[in-house]
Amino acid sequence: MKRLDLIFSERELDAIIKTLEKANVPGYTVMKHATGRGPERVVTEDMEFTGLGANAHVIVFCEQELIDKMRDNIRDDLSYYGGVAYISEATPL
Amino acid sequence: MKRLDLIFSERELDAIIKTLEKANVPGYTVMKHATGRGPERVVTEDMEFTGLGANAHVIVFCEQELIDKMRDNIRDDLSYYGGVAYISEATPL
Amino acid sequence: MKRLDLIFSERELDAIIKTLEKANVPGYTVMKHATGRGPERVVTEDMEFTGLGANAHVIVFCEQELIDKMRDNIRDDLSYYGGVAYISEATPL
Amino acid sequence: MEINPILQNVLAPPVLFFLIGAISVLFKSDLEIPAPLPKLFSLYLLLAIGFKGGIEIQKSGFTDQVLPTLSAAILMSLVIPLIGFLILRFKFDVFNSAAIAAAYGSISAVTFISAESFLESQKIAFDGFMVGALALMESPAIIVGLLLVKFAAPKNRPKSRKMHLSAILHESLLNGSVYLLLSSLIVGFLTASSNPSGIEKMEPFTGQLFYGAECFFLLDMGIVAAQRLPRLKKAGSFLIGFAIFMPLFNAFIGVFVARFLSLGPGNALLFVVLCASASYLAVPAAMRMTVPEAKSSYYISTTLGLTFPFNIVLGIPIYMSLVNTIIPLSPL
Amino acid sequence: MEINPILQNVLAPPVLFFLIGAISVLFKSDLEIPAPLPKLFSLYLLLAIGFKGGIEIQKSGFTDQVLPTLSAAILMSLVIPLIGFLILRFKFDVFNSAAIAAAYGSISAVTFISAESFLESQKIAFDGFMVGALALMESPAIIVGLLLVKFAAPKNRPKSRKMHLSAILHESLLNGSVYLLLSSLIVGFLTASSNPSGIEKMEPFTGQLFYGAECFFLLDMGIVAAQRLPRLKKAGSFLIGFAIFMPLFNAFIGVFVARFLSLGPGNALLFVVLCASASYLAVPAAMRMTVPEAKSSYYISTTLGLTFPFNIVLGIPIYMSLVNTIIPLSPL
Amino acid sequence: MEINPILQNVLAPPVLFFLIGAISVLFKSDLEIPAPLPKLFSLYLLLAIGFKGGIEIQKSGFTDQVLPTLSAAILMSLVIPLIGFLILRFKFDVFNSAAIAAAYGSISAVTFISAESFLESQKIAFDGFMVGALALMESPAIIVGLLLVKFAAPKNRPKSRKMHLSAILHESLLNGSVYLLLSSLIVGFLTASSNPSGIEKMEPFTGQLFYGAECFFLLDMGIVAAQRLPRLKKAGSFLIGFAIFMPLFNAFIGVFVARFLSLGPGNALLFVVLCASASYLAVPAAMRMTVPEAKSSYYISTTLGLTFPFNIVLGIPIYMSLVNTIIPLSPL
Ligand SMILES: Nc1ncnc2c1ncn2[C@@H]1O[C@H](COP(=O)(O)O)[C@@H](O)[C@H]1O
Ligand SMILES: Nc1ncnc2c1ncn2[C@@H]1O[C@H](COP(=O)(O)O)[C@@H](O)[C@H]1O
Ligand SMILES: Nc1ncnc2c1ncn2[C@@H]1O[C@H](COP(=O)(O)O)[C@@H](O)[C@H]1O
Ligand code: NA
Ligand code: NA
Ligand code: NA
Repeated sequence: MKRLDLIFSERELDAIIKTLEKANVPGYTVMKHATGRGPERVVTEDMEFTGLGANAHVIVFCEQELIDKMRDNIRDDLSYYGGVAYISEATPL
Repeated sequence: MKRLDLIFSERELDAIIKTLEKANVPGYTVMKHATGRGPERVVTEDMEFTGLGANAHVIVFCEQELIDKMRDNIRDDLSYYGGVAYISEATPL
Repeated sequence: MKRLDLIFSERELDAIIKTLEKANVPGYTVMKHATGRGPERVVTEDMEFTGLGANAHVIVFCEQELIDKMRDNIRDDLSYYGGVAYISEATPL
Repeated sequence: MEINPILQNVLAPPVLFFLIGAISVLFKSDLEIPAPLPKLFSLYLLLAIGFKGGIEIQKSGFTDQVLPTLSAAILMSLVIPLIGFLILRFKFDVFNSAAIAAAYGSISAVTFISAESFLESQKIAFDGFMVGALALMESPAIIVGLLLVKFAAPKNRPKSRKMHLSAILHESLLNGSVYLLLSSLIVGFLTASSNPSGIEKMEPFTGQLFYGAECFFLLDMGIVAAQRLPRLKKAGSFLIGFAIFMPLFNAFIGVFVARFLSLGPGNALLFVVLCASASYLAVPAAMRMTVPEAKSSYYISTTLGLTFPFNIVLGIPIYMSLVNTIIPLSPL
Repeated sequence: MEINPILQNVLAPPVLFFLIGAISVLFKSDLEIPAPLPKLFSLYLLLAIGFKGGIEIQKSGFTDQVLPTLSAAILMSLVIPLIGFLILRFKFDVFNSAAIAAAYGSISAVTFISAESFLESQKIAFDGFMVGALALMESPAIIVGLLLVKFAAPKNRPKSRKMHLSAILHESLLNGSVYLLLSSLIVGFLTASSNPSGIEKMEPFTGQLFYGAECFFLLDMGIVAAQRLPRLKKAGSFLIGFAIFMPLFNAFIGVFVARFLSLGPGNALLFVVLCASASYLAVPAAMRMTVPEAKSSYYISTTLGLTFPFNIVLGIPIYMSLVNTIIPLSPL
Repeated sequence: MEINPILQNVLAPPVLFFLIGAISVLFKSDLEIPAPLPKLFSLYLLLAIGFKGGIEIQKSGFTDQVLPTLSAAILMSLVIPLIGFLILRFKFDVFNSAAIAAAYGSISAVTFISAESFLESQKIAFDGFMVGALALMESPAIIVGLLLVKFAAPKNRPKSRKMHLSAILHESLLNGSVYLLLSSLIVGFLTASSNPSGIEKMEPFTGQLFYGAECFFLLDMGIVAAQRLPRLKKAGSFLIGFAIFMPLFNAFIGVFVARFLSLGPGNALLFVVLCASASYLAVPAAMRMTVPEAKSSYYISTTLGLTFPFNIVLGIPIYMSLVNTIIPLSPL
């Protein structure tokens, strides 16, 4: 089993979730109000009220094959708007 | 050293924390206001005000043996109300 | 590629970020409003308004060598004010 | 200028803001009221409704009408879930039927205050003690719902636990929103009895601000309701029909009870609205904890996605004309 | 006691709270207004500005001045981004130039209400329909900015997507803050037309509370602006100069247009302030979505870190004296 | 109807809401006021207290009483931590003793405004400049606490760092809540001096709303305090005793100082309450940063879990009768 961590602007959340749903992931978790810095820009909490939005951190536990299925779509979304995606190992309890 | 990720409805937080404390975990971290979708239901932020509550994401860094000790209790809690639990490797800095 | 998880009082966030920036990490993500218990103290959400602050959970995806570079500084910060730091494996999507 | 009462209701600020919220979802605007701001307004409204209600009850005292009306209110909140349960069992299992039925037996405080605003704009009098009916109708429906689960559920209820009477009472009486409403009512009552200057000092907060805060909250409710609506479609046409039919049916019973109680038109409307409205705060929170077998999207989408908007926009003026038609009829 | 108008402006509570916020950052105080509290105040202000504006427009009706003024306002929000774009192109690529220019063509509602407060404290009359100009100037600048990107960007725009006209209209009209302002304006208008008692009941929320909420929000804006300032330094002196020069330049054009329209001094100041102010709500949110190639720190730091404080503290009194100098001159 | 002053105090809305909050925890209700809503109210209260205090100070001017009272206030906030430290050292190390002692030397703004509400309900006059005493008593106690650590701590303080005088001053004066109170006071003062119309426009926000917002905040404080209480039990009986004895002791000294200053009963009560109250905002935040060796649960649980409720519910009427007994005695 794999764990996929996605971090990107919450403004793109709908697009990413659509990608996840299309791949039929068994589930996902979203944590909003994340901030941070990437190679491209700084995202701070104090700008949330402007509508610029903070980041969302999405966690998906799923099989490797699902990740392979989504890879291109997710990369596409993240390359347009920025954000990172990392995979690690995870074992169900 | 292991990392245990638990994601479940924040309404069950007290029960889970009791389980963790009973196993004498060295510590834990709770992030509330997580939302998401599982096989059973969708949890959205806009329903938080109703008292339905969002999800909580709990992280525990501990030894494998502690996890073995808690396994049954946690599975019990999660099977009743829903939620997921995954283990991965972690090394202290 | 590694994933570094840091959890500590948000009051020390500036110090930790300075350490990260000095090591030239490619980026980092901050999730505030985390609560929890460690060997030293309990951090609860209901005390946030007092200015005591909750915890921050910082995630950094970076190379091992950067982590080696930051290790001493981070340990120093965390030993003074409390907090934990764990490393795990991560692969870019 | 005489205008249609439905139109007149729709043109009041609270309803307009509700519609604005709903339309923003329709047009995919990114207007958003982030958590926990809606919670702030919902806590505020419960506190203010309770506080003002407590004052009114203390002021008006226990008139002849109070006791019969409150008893009838409790009775309705016990009977409605039973009827609802029987209807829902045609299509749903015990768990879902009980949870949805409990929601319709209980009440919606915001529907109630919308009806009060409607009465004020129509200059129709009503009594403060009706808030007592509001407060008393929240818990019994929860208790009935949980008892239905306890006794009607298959004996081998797989996930059964915590279904003791004490847990049932705890969920029904100490639920955050029930507790805040009831205890604010007591605070209002005590303040009015022993510390009348406290009333004046609270007035700008609980009184003057109320209408605007109601509008702001309804803006959010419009967003939330419109987001629920598509999920209701998935739930099927039976549930959609139920979400419209049940409030009308309850209103119909309610108006005859109101007539039997000889309530004036204002009190009668409020009584009918309490019967017709469904809970999306106290009941869902209680059911989520105690009946996890029930799908929360069922009881949330019906009450919040359809019944609530229906009552706010169309229901209240319809019930008013029902009251105006039935109540003045020659005695039963 | 006659005091200098700039000093008098600075000594008003909203500006003082703004300065307090800014100073707290300077002195590294840990004063913080955590999210989403600023959002609460920003939503409230937009709702209240719109609602009150709608009422005023309904009350004053469409006088002779209304149509020409609103048309001129729209015209200014179309022209300013073009001028800004030409200036910015000396230093920046198409994406950044268009995004920054759009921000300066659009408006800042808080600058507008600061100008209203200034006029009230100076006892200078102004008309409610100017809020209509405010509402109408938000979207056109966004449209111009996006059209500039669409037509001036290199044909092989690498990341190009979603740049259809429908997307442009969606971003410019259904942006959360534009939508809330416009729809609250409509609610105010409808309430004033058909339900005047609703106005009174809203007054404590949208009226009496407004000034205090403005102060609280400006406290936060002071913090946010002061945190932006150091980033502006990184952006270079061209952009710093632009952030001061552009509002002055726009004010200058604006005051002549106001004179041409024969606006009284109050309306003229508001018109000038609309021209001179730059958007940090609607435009950045729209640009972030549609022109990700532009650096958000550029259009945020300039508008929020420099232009906004400049307008609030110094700009408004300067524009007032500009109005007092230019408007009374013999006809053009 | 004459009722016991303690009962009369308890029956005021703010105290009732505090009790409601505490009882909700006792009964395990899930009533919750999620973060950052309590922060909104705490920021609001500090801003409003400061603003109104600044106006009052400007209005009343510097009468004969002002300077001696303010000096005595500062003196008390320097002396109390020293006494507290000596007592606490019987049981605790330097770090914990200094941190707890500093909290008791400093003040609680909400206890202060509860005392003001009590005086108003009793129709006893008091002066606006007492807010000045409130503002001036926050920082000195922090400074004393940090100096105690600096000089009394073991030379090889293992984690020692950042204990320069500049850091001490920074923590004590630029702490978010100290800064907001002080700077709002200055804004109020400046507004009253140069822009009196600004006062009227702020009044609905800082004045009329205040009492209700205080009630709402106290509802949350009730929840928080009741959640702290069990942790206090863990801290042991010495600390429990200290949390009740220390405010009474400080009140006792305070009332004699008040008599020496010839304060009227209203001002005397406020002075005593400042002495008796303990900080749970400024001091804990400062200690957490500078003395991490101290256990935050000690200084939070005592001040918030016991001393605060004690003062709010019982302390204020007790201190009032102390004032009424001691002050009218023949001169010292
Ligand atoms: N190396 C990294 N480690 C952790 N988070 C990152 C990293 N790089 C980027 N991020 C997150 O991804 C967001 C978007 O980055 P960007 O691609 O620069 O827009 C940032 O705001 C961070 O929250
Ligand atoms: N595969 C998954 N990956 C990540 N999060 C999940 C997954 N499945 C469930 N969750 C989370 O667990 C919560 C509870 O799921 P459920 O068991 O359906 O009630 C969901 O709301 C998600 O936040
Ligand atoms: N074993 C652990 N697992 C997860 N989080 C921990 C652990 N230990 C400490 N923490 C987090 O680190 C914070 C600081 O701990 P402390 O060092 O006790 O001040 C706690 O509040 C927890 O959020
Ligand atoms: Na009902
Ligand atoms: Na402009
Ligand atoms: Na004190």
